[in-house]
Amino acid sequence: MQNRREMVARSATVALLLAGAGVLPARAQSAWPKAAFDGKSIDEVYKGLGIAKPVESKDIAFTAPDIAENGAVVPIGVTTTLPGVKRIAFLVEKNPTTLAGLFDFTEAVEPSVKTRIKMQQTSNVLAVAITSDDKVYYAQKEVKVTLGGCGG
Amino acid sequence: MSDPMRIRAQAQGSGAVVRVLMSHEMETGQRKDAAGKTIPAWHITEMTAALNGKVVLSGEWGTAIAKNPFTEFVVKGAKAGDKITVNWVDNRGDKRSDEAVVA
Amino acid sequence: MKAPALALAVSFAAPFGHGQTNNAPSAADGIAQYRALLADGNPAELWEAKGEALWKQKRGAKNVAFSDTCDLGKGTGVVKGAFVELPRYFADTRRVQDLESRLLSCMEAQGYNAAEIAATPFGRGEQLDLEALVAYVSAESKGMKFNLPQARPEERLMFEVGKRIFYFRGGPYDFSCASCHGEAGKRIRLQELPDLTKNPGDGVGFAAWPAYRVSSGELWGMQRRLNDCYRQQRFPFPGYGSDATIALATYMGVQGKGSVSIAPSIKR
Amino acid sequence: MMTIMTTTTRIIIPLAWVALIAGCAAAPSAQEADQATQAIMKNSFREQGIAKLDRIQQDELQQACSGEKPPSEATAKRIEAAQLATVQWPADGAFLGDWREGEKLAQNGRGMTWSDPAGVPSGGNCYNCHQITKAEISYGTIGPSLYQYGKLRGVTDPAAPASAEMLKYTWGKIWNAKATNACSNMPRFGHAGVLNAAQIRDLMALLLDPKSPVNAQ
Repeated sequence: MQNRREMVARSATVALLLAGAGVLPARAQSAWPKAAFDGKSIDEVYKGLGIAKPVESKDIAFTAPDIAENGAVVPIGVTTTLPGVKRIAFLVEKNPTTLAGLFDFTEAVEPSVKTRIKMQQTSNVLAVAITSDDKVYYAQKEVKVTLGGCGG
Repeated sequence: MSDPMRIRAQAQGSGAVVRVLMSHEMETGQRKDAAGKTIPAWHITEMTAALNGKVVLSGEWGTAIAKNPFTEFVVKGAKAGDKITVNWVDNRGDKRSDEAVVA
Repeated sequence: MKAPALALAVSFAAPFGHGQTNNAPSAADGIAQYRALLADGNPAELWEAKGEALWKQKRGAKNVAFSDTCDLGKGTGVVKGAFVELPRYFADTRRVQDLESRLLSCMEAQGYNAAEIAATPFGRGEQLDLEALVAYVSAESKGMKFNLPQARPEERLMFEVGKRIFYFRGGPYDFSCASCHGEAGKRIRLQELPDLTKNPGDGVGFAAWPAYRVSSGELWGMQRRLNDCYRQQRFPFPGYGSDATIALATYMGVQGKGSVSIAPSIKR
Repeated sequence: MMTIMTTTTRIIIPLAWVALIAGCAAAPSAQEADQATQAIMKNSFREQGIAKLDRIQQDELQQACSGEKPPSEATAKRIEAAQLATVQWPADGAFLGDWREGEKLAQNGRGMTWSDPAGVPSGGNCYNCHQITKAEISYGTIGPSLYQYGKLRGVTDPAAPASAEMLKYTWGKIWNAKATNACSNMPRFGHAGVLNAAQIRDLMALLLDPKSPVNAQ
């Protein structure tokens, strides 16, 4: 694996190159990517994030329940053995806006995270991993959202 | 003023497992109040976690992160006594910073 | 965050969504899996922390702290073990009281208007502080077994009244508590219903409340739990801390003798 | 046994009872507990929204079915006969409506709580207690499964004379479940005014129309 210094240097170079080429939106390190969060489809989110269409990867272990008793809280988690993952995005295909959240990893943390999302209805949920050399991979799972209680 | 976070950091193997609970409404902006008026979106937009002052993980969140967010991650090389600091800021500009010591 | 039961490595080592077999899991398995994923990281802990601070804080017109003035049955200021012995009889109020009605009495002693707080809708004003306090007090008995006192005649009377109210049918749907909680192995939609006419076991039924409700993102005490049961029963509104709710709690708590409390838990 | 007393002259507050039995080692007598229950029920509830206090004034059936044990067989039979007499049969003899509307009603658990506004039609609450279609996996088990209800009972043509008895039985069950089972857990949907005749027709279609997913799948 690359050491941290190399990786930072490389990703900075790549980012500069891409920004110069107008491929990457001028996204400051901590700026909230509005275009991606406004996206109403998976493709719009990819466009908003400035990433290519990802390929499915068996090296992303994506944890989500088969059935959620309540769409208000759906526990999900991801961990990956892919090298150099700098960012993981969670997308819910059938939510009003598709992108739920992003996590950015440094070399000081494992490329794994657990969070909880809201789902309006039964949908595919995607974990998209972006590596420091801007390769994109994903894993997905369908989560059924049910009505758990009296319904009143 | 927002309520404090609950941060638990536990040394395990060669690192530390960090679990964070934040107190936040995470209002979607999709709901309507009793009078039929849309309740505006109100959500954490960014969070960061730092080990001994150095940011190790950050997140950018939308309205679909659940209310009272829970986050869990693993910090490599962290040991008992190290300091974990978590920050968040929301779309109204409210912010909060709390810390815990790795146990 | 007490008792950290860390299992991150284990749970990540066996992800549900990866390398799964094609055997479609049953709905019940799916729900069990969902709950297991939620169990770790219960936002109720946010309420516990707030409640602990409130317990120790000097408040009200009298400017006194519960830690110096409030007796939950185990002595002034004692929290540990109090929850699993409530409701019980209190000589100073000459009433059998559950946790929430007792906390109201303690707030009255601080100079608050208890009737006003009891009439405040859930999730507003001082009711928010009560939620935090019930989370804290119940958490201090986590893992302990329910053992409600029944030595006094007042306590036995409340048990008998609670049993009668449990079976009391009314409203346009003819429902009683027993309509849903009178038989084992039943469910509403996918929600299993504990049989509360018997001891439903550790961490089930009475031993699972207060709880963080993910559906509303709020902390519900037993008072709110019972209130919403009565709403769904299409009954009129049971008063906060009313004797009917305390009698029901006494009935359920005595039936659940010996079960381990997991409160505050996390619920759908 | 547990009617709410409408006169206040004999209300004895529980504290007074406690005083009477204090010091006595035995459990309270059934009579003491019954009287304390009446007083406590009366003092503990208030009206809210559309849920008025008359809802805890029990009718004879509710009273008879509020024990730990069911009423005697004779009482049950008497109640069932009285309840059967309340069933209003469809005036035009049309038992079946639209199963699609019936499915919506079966899914809908709203209505008649203190948080429901007045005048809004109630749902049928059916999935809370019954399996109905195969597609809906979130169903309750307090009542029996109704999947393939009509098919299993041989209703292939609801208009055929052979189907008449089953149609009538099912209508009666929905209108007033207590007509066939005095202390049934099921509400008396028609009798209590929870559902109207048109809604019950739609539920009937969901259960008995051969084209309904209940029978077709």
